[in-house]
Formats: sequence, structure tokens, C-alpha cells
Amino acid sequence: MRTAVVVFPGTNCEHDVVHALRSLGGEAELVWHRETDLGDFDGVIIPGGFAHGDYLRTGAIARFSPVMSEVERMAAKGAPVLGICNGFQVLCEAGMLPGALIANRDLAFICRFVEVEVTDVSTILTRSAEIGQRIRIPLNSYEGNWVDPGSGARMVLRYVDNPNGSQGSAAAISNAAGNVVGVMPHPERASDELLGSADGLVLLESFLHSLVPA
Amino acid sequence: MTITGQPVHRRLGMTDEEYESVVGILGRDPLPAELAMYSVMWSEHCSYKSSRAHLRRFPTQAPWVVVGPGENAGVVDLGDGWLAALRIESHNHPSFVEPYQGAATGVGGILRDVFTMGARPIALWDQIRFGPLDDPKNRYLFGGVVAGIAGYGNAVGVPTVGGEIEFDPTYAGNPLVNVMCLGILRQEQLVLGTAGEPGNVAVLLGKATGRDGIGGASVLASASFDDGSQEKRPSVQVGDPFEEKKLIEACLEIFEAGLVAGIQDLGAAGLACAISEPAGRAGVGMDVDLDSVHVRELGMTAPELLMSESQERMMAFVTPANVESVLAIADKWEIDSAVVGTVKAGGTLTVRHGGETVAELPAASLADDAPLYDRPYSRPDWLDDLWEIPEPSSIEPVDALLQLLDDPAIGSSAWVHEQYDHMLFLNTLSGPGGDGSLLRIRGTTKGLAVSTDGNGRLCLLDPRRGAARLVYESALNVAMTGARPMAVVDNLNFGNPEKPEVMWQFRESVEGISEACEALGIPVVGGNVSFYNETDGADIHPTPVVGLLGLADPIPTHLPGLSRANAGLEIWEVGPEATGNLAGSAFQRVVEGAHRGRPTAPQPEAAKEVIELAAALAHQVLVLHDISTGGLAVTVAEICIASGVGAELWVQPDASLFSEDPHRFVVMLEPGTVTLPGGVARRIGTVGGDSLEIGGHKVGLDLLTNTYREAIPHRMRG
Amino acid sequence: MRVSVEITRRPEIADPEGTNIMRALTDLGHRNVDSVRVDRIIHLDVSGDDPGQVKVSVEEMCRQLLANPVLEDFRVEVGE
Amino acid sequence: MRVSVEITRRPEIADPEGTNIMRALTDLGHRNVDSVRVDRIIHLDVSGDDPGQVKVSVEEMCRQLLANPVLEDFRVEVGE
Ligand SMILES: Nc1ncnc2c1ncn2[C@@H]1O[C@H](COP(=O)(O)OP(=O)(O)O)[C@@H](O)[C@H]1O
Ligand SMILES: [Mg+2]
Repeated sequence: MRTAVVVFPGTNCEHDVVHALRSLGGEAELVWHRETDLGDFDGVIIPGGFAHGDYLRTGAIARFSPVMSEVERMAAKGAPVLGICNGFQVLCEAGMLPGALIANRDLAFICRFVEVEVTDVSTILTRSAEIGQRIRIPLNSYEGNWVDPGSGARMVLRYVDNPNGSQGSAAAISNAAGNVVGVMPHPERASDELLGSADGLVLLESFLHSLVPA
Repeated sequence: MTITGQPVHRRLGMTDEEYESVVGILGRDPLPAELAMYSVMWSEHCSYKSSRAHLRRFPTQAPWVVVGPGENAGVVDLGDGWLAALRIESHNHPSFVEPYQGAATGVGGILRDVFTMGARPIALWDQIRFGPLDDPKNRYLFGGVVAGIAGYGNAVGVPTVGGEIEFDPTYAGNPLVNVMCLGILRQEQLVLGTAGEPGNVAVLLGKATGRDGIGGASVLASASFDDGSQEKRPSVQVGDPFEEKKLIEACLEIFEAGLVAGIQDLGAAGLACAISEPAGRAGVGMDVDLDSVHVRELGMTAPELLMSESQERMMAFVTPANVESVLAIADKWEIDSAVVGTVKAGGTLTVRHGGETVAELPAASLADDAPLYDRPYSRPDWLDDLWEIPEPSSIEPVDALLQLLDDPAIGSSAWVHEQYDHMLFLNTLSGPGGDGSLLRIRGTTKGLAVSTDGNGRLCLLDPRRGAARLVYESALNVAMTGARPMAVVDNLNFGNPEKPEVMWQFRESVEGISEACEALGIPVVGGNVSFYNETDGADIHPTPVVGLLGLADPIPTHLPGLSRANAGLEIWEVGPEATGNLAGSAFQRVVEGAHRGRPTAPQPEAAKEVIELAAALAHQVLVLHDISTGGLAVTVAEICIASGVGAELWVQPDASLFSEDPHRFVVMLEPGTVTLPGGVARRIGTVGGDSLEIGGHKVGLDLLTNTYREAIPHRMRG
Repeated sequence: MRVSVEITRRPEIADPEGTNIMRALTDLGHRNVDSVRVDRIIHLDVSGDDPGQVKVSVEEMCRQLLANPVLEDFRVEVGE
Repeated sequence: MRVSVEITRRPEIADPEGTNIMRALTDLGHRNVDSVRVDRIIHLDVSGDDPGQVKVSVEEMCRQLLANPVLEDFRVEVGE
């Protein structure tokens, strides 16, 4: 079962995500944003970075890349689609997740470990986790402040101590079906004790367990 | 041809003598474009005319040196087919003009120097210095520079994993922004800045050329700030990390496919440098057509096109057969490209614009015939007064420690490094906040350790001892991660070289760095010189900055860390006993508000023994921390704060607590686990409790922690 | 034709930039400022000779890309 | 009083954002766009009853904080 890790010009976490997935025995391949057929993939991850330089609004330009219609097709048929950090922003801009991400409350880039709590275990990011489980995981963003006037989102992870002003302390949210998830902190950066935490593995395992043959 | 009475060459920062030698080389008066090229290439920044003679003093040889000074970056052999490329650069003046963009484009420039070699940049370090934060102007510069490094480094996707901050009135009118970059590559991927064989095609890759920073680095960085500097100011360059990211990926793909004979980044002196240096190095000439350069603005003149310092550009030299493939890869990565020239035999550089020949000159002359100055130097007579030993001031250990922890250069740097992505690539085993940084090379047992160090006050009091001690401190820092020192890059930030005192400080610093490197058996593989750090006649303290690369192989399985102390551990001090000399120490600056006395001389033999011992202990103990800024007291306090546990020190609460005498570090270990060599190691205390007790004086951990954490934030809140 | 598009953030959406500028101004002693909102204005050169058509096509650009309907409203003005 | 400040990047200063938006619009088929510049517009509520004085104080804010004199020009407009 294969995961497509989408690469836009400006993406920079793609190799980290592939490395982390493979360390869990997952099969992952990089896919250039001009790709128009994800037919032989069973799931998609849009990794972190600065797709198209984040110009105009983060994720605004990326959403028009050819690959995105394929991502929407897979989401529609229930395949797991995960956006990490910048990938979260892209999914919101593409209308695949509710709300949008704006600048952090204090207008500063935040790169540090934060603590999040699992609030929903029926999504592709959390099915192997437990309600209330605390996870120590790095945040790395300037526009990590999620807002949603409609507030029609499922809360998946919540910051224990809201670092960026995100509505409802949301660190990760999902669509109604639970197969499209955006997460602001980086699971792949908490995938190895040597790096300070392996708490993120349960999230990546959840994703891998959610893959079903196309 | 004169503008406002001044001959053009003077307006371009060229002396009459220099102009005459240009006439000598050409056998005629130079055309405007030729004059432009010579003026930028012969500027201090590009030609090193005041420093070249002295830089020859550096030891540059070692069996593991693959590329030494002279190329865009130094390259060393890590074994098993792996190479590391490293370089450090300053962007001082641009950062004063516009802190965000100045720092951002500084990051962009040093990245290009490293991936020009065929290396993937894996980490950055920032060395930044400002005036005191009580002045809003300095807060603005500090905040802007940090945001600029974050804005560019994070977006381009290279982690900034360490650095150093200093605040001193000497930098108020002239902040220092130095950035170091490290890259890794496989042996077969090494590329040099050469034009290669006649017939090769010059392909300009990346951003369209505009009127950005014309004469920027060249004129701006080669003259001091004074009332006249307004008119010297070029239009500010704006960095585009997105363009750079695409450029990195495209170039690395081009290198991997082995499609280039050579490549040169466009930095200071832009196109003029990128066509002449590679041609000069290869002993060939070139035909260049400026009309095929892709431009952002219309109506640019030949001199403007040649001098423009527009960012995110590279010049690749390609055999005709490979041009198609190179352009295809550029297209894939959505970067612009243009064939702008052809390499030819016989050393002549011919530049055409609008169908006319605007320059025809010996390519090598721009670099090789650059003026070389042996400027007069003399020891400043004020030094003797400074060397008078100050009468020992009475020490209030707790007050002093709290004052030191509240100093923005000593307190937590989280306010800065949490704005930097320091985790990307999943290699950062030891990041900001510790001693040396340690990055793993995945798929190997190797770790690359880097420390960058500078100390303007120490070098003011004794540039030779001060500069040497920077090398020893960096070496000890990387040893804290289990690494052995391997190579050095240096950034020499000094005042006006036309002043004999400044030139003396420069020579002494070069001497000190050289002596220390020789003692440790490590080469200098690259660096940068920044002169004219002077405002209205006042020179900055001599501020050489050292970046040292070490190799840990294997990486310690359990890396010691400041946060790994716990109750019951023994505390040991290793190294020569502190003499109580406070010359150039943080104690003098923060507590006494002075800098006086002569810094303790480094001890090469002790240094080597201590570095070796530390590198070995990194595999055995829980906590290792070198004793530097703030002395033993601050060193132990930092460990207590990071680990959230107190400690008791059995030492005398005297000057030796705050002395920064070199070659010392603190070890914390489980009783009976490791036996330390009696000669250099002294048991000085025990970990435990919720306060730090020093020779009977007590202070609570909470107070220490809050003071340390708030040092920068409470000042930035104004 | 010169077209300018003002993209304004919906009042109910937080504006961290405005809030921070507001605080900074007060710190600088400008006590007379009651609110600050930061918006974006995009200036385009669009070829075409019928202002009406140009407006229509730029409004299309706004719906597609320039504005995010979740956060923002837009106003297109066609100049000479 | 409602005051709006338009902060425009000097024409000679590169505008990567504008360039990239332009590229995106072209990719989306809007071939009629010749140039794009992105500027900021800041809306302030300022208490005071003399438009002249308000303007002066806001211009002061621009010089101090709102605009970056090295890169940007500003224009202050005082509304009702
Ligand atoms: N202080 C120094 N120590 C060692 N090498 C230096 C020093 N200053 C400059 N160099 C070397 O001189 C060469 C030319 O420097 P420079 O012209 O600044 O390169 P670039 O144009 O790539 O910035 C480089 O290889 C650099 O490493
Ligand atoms: Mg270079």
C-alpha cells in the first residue's frame, strides 16, 4: 500500500515525512505537483514547507496545482488525506477542510515542542491513539492560527497551552468523514527519541493503518 | 567624463592610482562598463586588497582538505565518500540599512556559496551583534535581523541550528550580521567555480536582473558609514527564498546528472564577478552578450547589468551537448534561464550590449591584477592603560549571578532561536541552547559538530590572545558533543583598515587564529573579511568570528545534555585552575561596566588535553558544559535551569567564579561511574535541591530560571 | 488599464497584525488610536479597453485566487 | 475619525510576491495581466476632531512604525 507525498515548489518537509513513514514500514513516494494521476496510490500526505513561497496567502497558489484534483478525487472516495503544517493550509485553501490559517497571535514564527491532547480517535490521524492522550510534538509555523467562522470542523488534536491563538486551541482538525485531516505540528519531527520525542509515531501509524487497497 | 565635478572612478570608490593601473592594463582609458567591472572587482570587499597579504598567514593544509580558501566554500573529507562544504559571510552594512532584507539576503548569499560547490546546505548559524536593547533603534535592528534570518532560512528550507548574540555600545552604529552555512555532498558531486574548456556555454539561472544593490556589497561594504553614506546607498535588495529554494533543487539536480563543467554564484559584483572569476581560474576568455540576460527592469545600461547584485542567480558553465538538459531542468523547477555567453581560448573577456562591444579586457586581470596593499600598522598606545590590572572589586556572588543571567547575551536565546526552524531534515541531535551543534549524517555513524564564537571585548584587550581563544573555545564546544576539531572558517569584522591601529588589531587576530589552528593541527578553509565597520570615525571592537567544524564518529549513543542533570550527580570541574582574571569577561561588562586588564593567555598543551578528554567523556557522562561567558557560576546555573534541579558548589565565592579563563568545562556524572584524571579534574559539588548554593551563598532555582528566561523578552517589550 | 483590488478581512475575523500594530502605537504614546485593521491592496495592469469587461475578469481573479471567501471581501476599482 | 494609510513599495524595489501572483494568474489563463504589485492599506480609527491634526499625527505614526522608509512610501487619507 503506497502513500503519495506531494511536492510543490517550495515544499521542504517531503524527505522527512518519507523517512518517518518508511521507518514504520510504510511505502511512500514523492510526487511532483504537476502529476495528474495518483491512481496507484492509496493515500496522500501534503507535507510542510512553503508551497509556491506562501505568496499571497499560504497554500493559495498551491491549491491550483494539477495534482490537487487527484487529491480531491481520492478524498472523495474515502482515502486518507493528511496535510501537515503547510499541507493543512493548502487543504483549507482548497476547501477540503473548513476554515483558514492566519498569522500567529504574536506575529512571530514559532519553532518549538508543544503539548497536544487527542480529542477524537476516529480519524486517519488518531485511530491508534487514545482520547485524552498527551503528545509532545514540534510546532513550526508562522501562519498556524486556525480560524473558522462556520466552525463546522471536527477537533482532532487540541493544544494544551494554546501557543498561536488557534480557534478552540485547534492543533488538528478533520472533515466530517474523518479521512481528510490537517495537523499544524509535525508528527515526523517527533518520530525518534534522538530528536527529543517519538510521540508522533502513533499519529503516523494511525495514518498507515487507515490505508486500504485502492 | 565626470559627474558633479568628481571623476567617475572616484565616485565608484576607485583611487586615482588604481585608475592608472587599469589604463596600464588596457593601454587606454577604460570604457564605462570596463570601469564599472574594475571598480567592483577591485573593491575591498571583492579584492581583499588590504587583507590578502595577511590572510596568507593562515595554515590551510591538512590531508583532509579537499578545497581550501580561494573557492566559494571550503571542502573537507569526512571519509566513506562524504564531503562537507562550509563558509561564513558577513552582511553588516546592508543589515544596518534594512535589517530584515539585509539579514535575509545575507542568508541567501551564504547558501549560494555552499551549494555552488555541489553540496546540499544542511544548516545555518547566525552570529549577530547590536547596540544595547534599551535603545529602541537597536531593538528594531535586532528584531528585524532575527525576523529576516527566520523569514529567509525557514522558507528556503535550511535549519538555523545555532549562533551567538552580543550587545555592546560599540555595535550601536554598526551592527554585525555574520552567517555560516554547512553543506554535505558525495565526493563525485564536487563542482568548482571554473568556466572550463573553450566552447563551453555560460547559462544564467534564476532571478531576473534588476537595478538591485548596484555597487552594494562592493561600494557599501567597502566604505564606512558617515554623513556621505546616504548617497552611497544602492536600492535595497529584496530576498526571495522561494526562488532560492527552486534554484537549490534545480542546481543539485543538474549536478547529480553531471551536466556542468563549473558553476559560480552571483554575489557581490554580480555578473562582472561571475564571468571573470571562473574564466580567470580556468585561464580562458569569454564572449558575453548582455542583451540575452533576462531583466526585471527596462533600459538597464551595460554597467548596471554588470554590477547589479540582484539575488538568487547562478552562472553555470556547460558543454554545448548538455545545454538542452540544463535548460529542461530549469524549466521543471520553474526558474528562468538564459544562454548569455561562450567560453573561448585566450583569456580575453568580451562583453557586448546593444550590438556594441562595451568591454574587452583580460578576464584574469579583474582578480589577479587587483591592487594589493600592505597598509601601515601600529599597536594602539591606549592598550597599556587598558592593561593596568583593575583593583579587584568585592564580589556579591548571588547579585552578580542574577545580573549576568538577566543579560540578553547570556540569558535564554529562546526568543531568537524559536523563530528559527532548527529541526528540519531530522538531523539536529544538539540544537540551539547547548554548546556545539551536532547534526547526524543519516545512514552513517558520523555526526558533524559546529561551534561559532566571537568576543569583541576580549579581542579589544588582546586581539592575538582573544582570537586564539575563540578557536580553542569552539574546539572545546564541539568536543562537548564527542567531536574532534577538523577545520575552521573565519569572519574578520574590523574597523577602518586605513588606520594603523585597526590594521594592527587585524594582523594580531590573524596571528592568534593561525597559532591556535596550528596547535590543534586544523586548517582554515575559508572565510570573509569585513572592514570599514566604523561610524563617524569610531571603529567597532575588533570582532573576528570563528566557525569550527568537528567530526564525531561514532556519534555518542547517549549525548550529554544540559537538561540531563538530576539529584545525586557529582559535579566536577576539568581544566587548568581559574586564575581569577576577569579581563574582558561578562562580569566586567555587566557588573562593573568596564573592560580592563589583559586576558589570560591560552595554553595549547592544556587545550589539547582538555579537548581530547571532553570528546571521550561525551560517550560516558550525563552532563558536559564548557565554562565560557559568565564563568563557572553561569555555567552551572545554566545546567540547573535546563534540568530544573538545584546544586551545591564547594568553591570560594570569589573572582574565579566568574573568570572566563580558557580550556575548562563542567562534568556531572553518577558517583563511581567514571574516574577522571586527577591532574586536571576537581570535584566541586553535588546536584540536588531547589536552589543553587555557592560557598554558602544561596539563590532559589525559580528566581534563576525566570531571570534567565526573561532576559530578552522583557527588554523587547520595551 | 490600472486596476486596484482592495481585499479586506471580514470584521469577525481576527487581525493579529492590526492588534500588534495597535499595541505598538500605544506603546509609542499614540493614545488617540482606537482601532487598526491591516488589509491588502493589489495593483494590476490589465490589457483591454472595456472597463466593464476588465472589471468582470478581475472579479473572476478575486473569486479564484486573490481573495479567500472564508476570510475576506474584495472591491475592484478600474482606473484610467 | 476613519483614516486610511496606503503603504506602497517603491517602484524600483523588487516585489517577489507580485511577480509570483502574476505567474499564478497567467497559469490560470489570465493572459491579460501585465503586472501585479501588492501593497498594504491600514485602516485606523483615530479620535480627534481636527482632520489636519489627525493627519499630522498619523503621518508621524507612518514615519515611526507603519512604513519602512527604506522600502516604502505612504499616503494618508482622513475620511469622515
Ligand atoms: N578571513 C578569511 N580567511 C580565509 N579565507 C578567506 C577569508 N576571507 C576571504 N577568504 C577567501 O577568499 C575567497 C574569496 O572570497 P569572496 O570574494 O568573498 O568570495 P565570494 O565572492 O564567494 O563571497 C573565498 O574562498 C574565501 O573563503
Ligand atoms: Mg561566492
